[in-house]
Amino acid sequence: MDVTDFVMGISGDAGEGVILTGDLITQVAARSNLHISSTQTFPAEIRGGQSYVQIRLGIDSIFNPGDRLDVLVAFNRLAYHRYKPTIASDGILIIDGDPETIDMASTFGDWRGGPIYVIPMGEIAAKDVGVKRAKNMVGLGAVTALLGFAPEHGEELVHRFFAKRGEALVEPNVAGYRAGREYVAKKVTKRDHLTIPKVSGEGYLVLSGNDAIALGALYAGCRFFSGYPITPASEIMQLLAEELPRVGGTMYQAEDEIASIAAAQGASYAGVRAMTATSGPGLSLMSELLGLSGIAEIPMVVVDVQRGGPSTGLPTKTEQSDLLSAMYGGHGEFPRVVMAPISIRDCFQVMRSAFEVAEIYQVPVIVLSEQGLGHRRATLPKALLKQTPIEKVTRPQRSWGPTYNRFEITESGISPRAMPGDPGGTHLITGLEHWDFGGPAHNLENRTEMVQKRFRKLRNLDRRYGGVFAFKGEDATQHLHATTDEEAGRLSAAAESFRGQIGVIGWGATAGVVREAVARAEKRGIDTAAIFPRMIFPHNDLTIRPFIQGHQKIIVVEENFTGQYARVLMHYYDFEPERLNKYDGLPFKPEEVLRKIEEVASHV
Amino acid sequence: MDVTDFVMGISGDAGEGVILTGDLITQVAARSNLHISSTQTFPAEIRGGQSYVQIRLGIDSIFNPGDRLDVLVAFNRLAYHRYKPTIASDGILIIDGDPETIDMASTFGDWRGGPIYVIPMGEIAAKDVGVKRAKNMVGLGAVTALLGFAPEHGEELVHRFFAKRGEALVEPNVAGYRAGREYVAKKVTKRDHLTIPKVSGEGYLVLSGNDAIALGALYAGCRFFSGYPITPASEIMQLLAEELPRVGGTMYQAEDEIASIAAAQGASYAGVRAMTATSGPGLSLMSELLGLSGIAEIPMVVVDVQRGGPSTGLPTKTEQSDLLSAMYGGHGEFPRVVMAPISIRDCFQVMRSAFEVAEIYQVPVIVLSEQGLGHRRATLPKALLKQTPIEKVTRPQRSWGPTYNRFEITESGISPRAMPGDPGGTHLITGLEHWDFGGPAHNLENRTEMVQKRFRKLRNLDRRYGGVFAFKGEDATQHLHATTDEEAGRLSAAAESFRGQIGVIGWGATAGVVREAVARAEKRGIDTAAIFPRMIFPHNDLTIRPFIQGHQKIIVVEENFTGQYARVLMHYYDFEPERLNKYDGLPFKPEEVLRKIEEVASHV
Amino acid sequence: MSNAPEAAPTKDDAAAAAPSQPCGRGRDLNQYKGRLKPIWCTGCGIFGVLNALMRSLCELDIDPENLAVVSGIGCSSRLPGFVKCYGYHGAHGRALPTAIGVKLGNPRLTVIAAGGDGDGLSIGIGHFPHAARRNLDLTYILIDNRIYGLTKGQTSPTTVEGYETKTSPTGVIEPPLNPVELAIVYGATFVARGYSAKVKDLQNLIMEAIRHKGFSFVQVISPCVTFGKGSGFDYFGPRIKPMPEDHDAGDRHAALHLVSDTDTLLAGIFYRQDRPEYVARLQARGGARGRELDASDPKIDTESLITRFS
Amino acid sequence: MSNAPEAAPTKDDAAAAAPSQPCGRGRDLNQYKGRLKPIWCTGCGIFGVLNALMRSLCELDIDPENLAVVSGIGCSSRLPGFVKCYGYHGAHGRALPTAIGVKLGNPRLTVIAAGGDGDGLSIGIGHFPHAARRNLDLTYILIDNRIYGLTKGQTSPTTVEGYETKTSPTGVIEPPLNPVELAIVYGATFVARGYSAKVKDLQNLIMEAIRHKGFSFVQVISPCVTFGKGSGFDYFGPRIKPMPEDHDAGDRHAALHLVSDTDTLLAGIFYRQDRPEYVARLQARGGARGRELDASDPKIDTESLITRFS
Ligand SMILES: Cc1ncc(C[n+]2csc(CCOP(=O)(O)OP(=O)(O)O)c2C)c(N)n1
Ligand SMILES: Cc1ncc(C[n+]2csc(CCOP(=O)(O)OP(=O)(O)O)c2C)c(N)n1
Ligand code: SF4
Ligand code: SF4
Ligand SMILES: [Mg+2]
Ligand SMILES: [Mg+2]
Repeated sequence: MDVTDFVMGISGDAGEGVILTGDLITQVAARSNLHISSTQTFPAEIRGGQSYVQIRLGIDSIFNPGDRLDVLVAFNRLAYHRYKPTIASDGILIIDGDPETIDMASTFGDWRGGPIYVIPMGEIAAKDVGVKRAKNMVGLGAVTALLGFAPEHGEELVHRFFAKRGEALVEPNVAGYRAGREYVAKKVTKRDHLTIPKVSGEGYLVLSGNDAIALGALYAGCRFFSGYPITPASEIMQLLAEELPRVGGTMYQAEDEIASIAAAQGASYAGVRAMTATSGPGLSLMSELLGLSGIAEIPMVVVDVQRGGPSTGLPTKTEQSDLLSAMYGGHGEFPRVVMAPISIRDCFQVMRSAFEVAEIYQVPVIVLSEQGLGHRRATLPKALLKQTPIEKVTRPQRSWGPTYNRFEITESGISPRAMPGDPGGTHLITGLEHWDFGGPAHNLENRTEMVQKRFRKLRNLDRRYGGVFAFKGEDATQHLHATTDEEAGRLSAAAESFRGQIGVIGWGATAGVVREAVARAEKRGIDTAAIFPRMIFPHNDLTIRPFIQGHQKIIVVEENFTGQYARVLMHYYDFEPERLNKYDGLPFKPEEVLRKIEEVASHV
Repeated sequence: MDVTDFVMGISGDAGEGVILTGDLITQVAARSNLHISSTQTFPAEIRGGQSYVQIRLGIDSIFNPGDRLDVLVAFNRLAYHRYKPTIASDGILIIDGDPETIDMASTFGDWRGGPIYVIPMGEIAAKDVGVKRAKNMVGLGAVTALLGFAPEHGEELVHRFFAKRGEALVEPNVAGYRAGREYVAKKVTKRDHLTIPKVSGEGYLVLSGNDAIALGALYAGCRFFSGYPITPASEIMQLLAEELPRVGGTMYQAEDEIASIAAAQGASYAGVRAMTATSGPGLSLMSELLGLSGIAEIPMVVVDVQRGGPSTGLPTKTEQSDLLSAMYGGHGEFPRVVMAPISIRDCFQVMRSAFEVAEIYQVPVIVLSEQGLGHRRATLPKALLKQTPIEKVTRPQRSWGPTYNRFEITESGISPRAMPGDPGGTHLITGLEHWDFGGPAHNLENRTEMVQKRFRKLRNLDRRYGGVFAFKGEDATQHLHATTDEEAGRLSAAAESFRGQIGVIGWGATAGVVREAVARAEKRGIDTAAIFPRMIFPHNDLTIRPFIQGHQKIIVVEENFTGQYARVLMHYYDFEPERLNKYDGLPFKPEEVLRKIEEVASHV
Repeated sequence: MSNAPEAAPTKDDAAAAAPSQPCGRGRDLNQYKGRLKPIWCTGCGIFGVLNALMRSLCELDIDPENLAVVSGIGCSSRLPGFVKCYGYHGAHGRALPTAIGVKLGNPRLTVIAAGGDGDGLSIGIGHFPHAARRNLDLTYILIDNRIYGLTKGQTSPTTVEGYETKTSPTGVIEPPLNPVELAIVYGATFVARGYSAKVKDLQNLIMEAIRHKGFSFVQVISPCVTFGKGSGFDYFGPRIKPMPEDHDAGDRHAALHLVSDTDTLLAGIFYRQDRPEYVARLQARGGARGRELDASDPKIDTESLITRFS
Repeated sequence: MSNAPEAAPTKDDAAAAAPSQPCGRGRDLNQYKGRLKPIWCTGCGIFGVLNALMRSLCELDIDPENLAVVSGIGCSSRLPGFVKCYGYHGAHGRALPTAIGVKLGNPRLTVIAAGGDGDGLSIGIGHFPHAARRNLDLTYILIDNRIYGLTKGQTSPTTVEGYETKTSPTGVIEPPLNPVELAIVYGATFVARGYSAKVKDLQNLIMEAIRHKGFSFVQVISPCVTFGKGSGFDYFGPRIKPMPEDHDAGDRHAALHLVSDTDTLLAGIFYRQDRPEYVARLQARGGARGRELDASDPKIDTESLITRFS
């Protein structure tokens, strides 16, 4: 087994603390200098159902939670049955049960994996610890011990977690953790080779996509957030509720999504970098006011953590089905920018580009994340928070001359922006068409000029914001890590020169999976490359055209039914892409993409 | 001068009663068995500014209000100056003023038209009638007399109009009208040949596009309307407020557009054909609930009378800029249908198709009209209201078996629909993804099947709803009048066979202008044809593909900046259309389209 | 047959097999069970609401086939799925305008709107005054747990000051809204408060509300046992007090007086008023016949339309 | 230079040339004239509101550069264009949440929200309770003409029963909302009613409202002379009555009592209350510094973030 990169699944009933166990394992791993990528499946219903966490661990950066399981941790028999089909051939099972009394042959007769460890988690919790609910902590202890993690990280983390919930909870849970470890130490003889590698370092951060967006915004100088809770975006708001006041900012919970964007527009108008975050239903509700940002030129950043649509749809599942709505939703025509982060790191980074573009070009910017990214976790170097420059948040006062016109018609399309408090800058903004000085105007020539002026901003958009992430062969890994807009720009240039058999195009969160599929295809001798534009709208023709022309067959990978991005591309280019679509609420697995690449390659 | 088809402009200050004068002239003409097409320019501001009505009159059907003026009626000097550039070379001027004292040479030195009639309208009103505000009625009398209209229609109409406003107003206004006519009879010697032709018949209806939509809905069995006032759609609601209760229906003024669509969905669910009508901002607000109609399969008709966008934009002006928003607005993916009526008659007819499609396929249908159509008026035969069949509005109760599943997965995608009150039909509908019986479902396979089922409805849409209006040469006129879906279907088939030099494609209200431009181009020897799909989405490939392939050059005509329909077409076909776009708030004039056709033809 | 797998936990085949629970005029409570089993957390207050509602319907002999239950989104908005009826689980915040549409679309139906404090008083509050003042004959049950349950514990418009939630980590600084007070001021003609732990009392209130001819409003205090830490049954139990016997529900000022005391939570009928019902008024003018339009109903008067437009 | 043609009637070069109108502490009323000339119908009540507002601003010595006037859409919502200020003529119904954002974005500004009865009580009413209870220091002027003016005469939430409008051709059947009553119940801490024909009184109310530290609400009865047939100045004149001298504005119940009499329209201050202001409370917790954040302000504590996430 490749112990430098393996996948673990943890499964149990919604009440058994599976999610917490998974979270703690990821943190233990991160402190042990392992990279992780983890994902959760929420129970569909309010109560009941199964919870599941999948964690991939490795010594290199990891970009998706993988597919086949090398380790399955089952908190009960049903959980075992549900996930046993996904086990790798030599995969390990760790399961709750009584090793003394269990009939291994009949219980695990259908097991297709490797070694099995039956650990009496529930019993230890109930009898030794005296607290039944500590079963998951016993499991945590057992699993970390079996994999060879040092004990101290886990104990510290358990301690920290429960201390926040109430001191009384600390002792039994720590006791459970210890009991789990002790049991393994005393009673279990390891029968497999899976032991985590020892790596030195300062440990990693563990961030979800939603965490990364919130922190990215904070670093990008955002000091105002308004929003309304919605799955799967609420965590952005919740994190900022804690962090914004610490830096003088404001988290404002509005009464609905319309009020959210209105308040953010008000704050932006007043001179603060402002944003809102929501999911599909909220984006729909905001669409009228997006147009106000467009015509009144109020900078605005709207994050949409997409979920299964339409309407309430599949609120706890992932989908990429808001692209066309982000590009075209809202009546009338106005310039806007749509960006899609491709990884958790990029969730952090995209926010700076989003705020810069919004502020410089005075347009609304929509950032399309998705449930599969927002609720996924990954390790990132501590340097990300230590070394990323923090945007200056002061918007100093300026004085404006007597001929100040807020919407002056300029070559670039960008007009001088006075903010309340600025001497000499008083003016009117309005959602009506207006003269350059702001007054409503119905004059035909002015209308024509103003529409053109506003759209000129997009034509003049700095290319460095339009970076395309490019993956080819062995380079894929490093390309995924473009940390600045400049680097992304260089990747764009690289992508233009790609030539080959199969070209894969995708957007957003599928990048992690596609990258891996591309690398695997390469190993199987299929000449493959992939590109992911981070800025989807306006379209980056310069990079995408040569990429499409340079490949015999193009596959467009999307988590939706109608092939929204494929449609967009077909508008620009005369080609019939192969499409790989999925709309059942789960993200792609690398295998699925690989299979499509192989299938297409076999027909080329 | 061609007295079988001429154009009149009436211009004055907003307070001078220009609009009323225009309305009455159109009605006089309609009663005199002339066809008309008229359009108004509202003053941009609440108060003040100029009002303008343009009326084209003729003995054949007319599809647009024309361009050059054959008659200009100016209620004051400023009005004269504003519109004199649009006069035809032998055009007539009728203007308020004192013929005794006026210095014709210096006042009309810049006049490029034909005969001038100076009529002391204001003075007659003030002195002879004794009511200054009756000036417009004096004008009406003078103009109708000059053109040779019989006196009785005008008098009756003036009487009827003011009787509704208060008996006291009748006498002075009728007196004004009479005084105007008498003045002409006594003092004016006609110096031109423009006299309306005498035609016999039963007279015509005069309908605006908004009237036609409201009446069309009524005839199509709509018995519930909910809406929120918005320019330029409010007249639909206002007419239905009067007419619906007369037939047992309900006009419900909701507190906003979200409540409007929600109430309409509730009524539709309960078993009544229901609709709402709005303009762009309202459509944006409704976009979340459109998706609910999609996933919960609630029939719904939403009319969007488009105006200049985005945001509040140009609320009293026309634009075709909500197409992409209608097609793609609203998060997630769901089947929907977008239709665009091409004429005032079609406003009436499209409503039946819209309600049928919504009800049969259980989808939301968006009908895209626009200010230029909603506020335009045209004559239509009385048979329209007398002979159009009226849809049965009863939704009789049905019984359902014990295995009734509201969202049963079927070949056609259409599932059996029980309505409240039906025995055995109780069920749950939800905006969440659901099992066939309605219960929320997160199952992967079910999700996939349900998405496919819903979209199958579009694939199976009866072709007769997808009619394309086709104009070529001398046939253009009759083609515009397809009165049934079947006829429109036949036109589609005709269009498939069109071959030639220039093909024009447009959608919605520009049809009337394009038709005329095509006919004029034909006369100048340019082989031209045009098609207007009434159902824009789903796309009618069968007709449009051969049309595009059959022409050397395609021009896409749209009242917007980004070329929304051109984009849609470019997605389907590999071609670079010529584009003719206008986004200053005014509709195209036939001349503008003709010029483009000539220009393109000269390069072919 | 349904495509839902046999084992789907959502499908309740138990209803048929359940022991009979006679109620009302020869009905059985099981007749009011929907096809789904409730998915609320064990001990959640909403169970009490469901229970009281089903008993009310049964006692009032309301035919499930002429009953529409309309809701928004939230834990509480899941209600329609668990009642045998024409259930409409719509969009967040839109239960009231939808319910109005349903009622106007078929005035013979008994229409009940239900939803949470977030659904009804945050995103949906704009619809509440307009529904109430119109006075359509429908019943609105606001299931108030003072928190956003479904989205896992954010501040709601009824969360009390100082309370810590996921979105108010240092405590709420807004005073809460008072749903009963709002309903009265908005023009609701029947206004009551119940408590989900007192099912029998709640049932009586809901029955009165449904019987009332006009817009009836019932706020139900209904603890969220998962995210409403510190405001569970323990908290509410001692605070819920019966309505003073001498309260005159016809006295608007007295009602406003009583409800403005937010320390004790009085349960009972605060206010009721006789005011013409909306649909009846529309029908008196010829409209609002809804689905019941049939052959004997008014026809379009084409001649008068022609006159109007020529 | 502007692209607006010299002759554009919208651009007011007259302001500079206008005869001086001294007011306040050495200010001139002309300093408060915006770049646009009002476009309301001759005789429209809103002129009175504009007048009273400008005088209030002048008297209170409010610097136009630190003033934001935010509105929605409607005749009345055109107000910001006619006042020298940072004007925000936003979307229909959204003046309040926008104004809140502006205030939070720069708490040093004087922020005034203004709009019509349709804007504020129909499409926008969902924002009103939440703005009021939060108690930010801003002033909301509701210009109530009981009709939709801009869209030419449809029923509004304050149109009285029986009144005929374009959308209620046989007369309105809903009882109107009572904005003052709503404001009190919503938690506004200053609630008044004025009349646009009594400019001086109105000015005094608006000045008090602006001075008030918290959410202040002023309903202004302001006839629409074009579409408000039968409810013009003639109608209101005799109905507007001064507030009884002995009214204690600190007494919420008394205020609710007074306002529930809808036959006479009392003008004056109904209610005022001292309650901690929202922005101040946020600032006490470190937040809401807005645009005034500068070099001396809190920095991101990167170390604690790292600890938190590892
Ligand atoms: C437009 C929209 N915004 C947000 C959400 C997310 N959401 C679902 S339920 C809910 C609030 C739940 O609170 P409440 O209405 O009090 O119901 P409870 O779960 O407490 O019963 C929210 C914010 C949504 N579904 N739709
Ligand atoms: C979303 C949206 N819906 C509808 C409209 C149309 N509209 C503009 S102003 C207005 C109402 C005007 O009434 P009110 O707010 O009372 O202002 P008034 O003109 O009477 O001062 C309406 C419905 C709009 N601009 N936007
Ligand atoms: S989360 Fe709260 S409200 Fe929702 S079901 Fe659980 S206990 Fe009930
Ligand atoms: S329409 Fe009415 S409210 Fe609007 S400006 Fe004219 S008088 Fe004033
Ligand atoms: Mg709640
Ligand atoms: Mg108004």
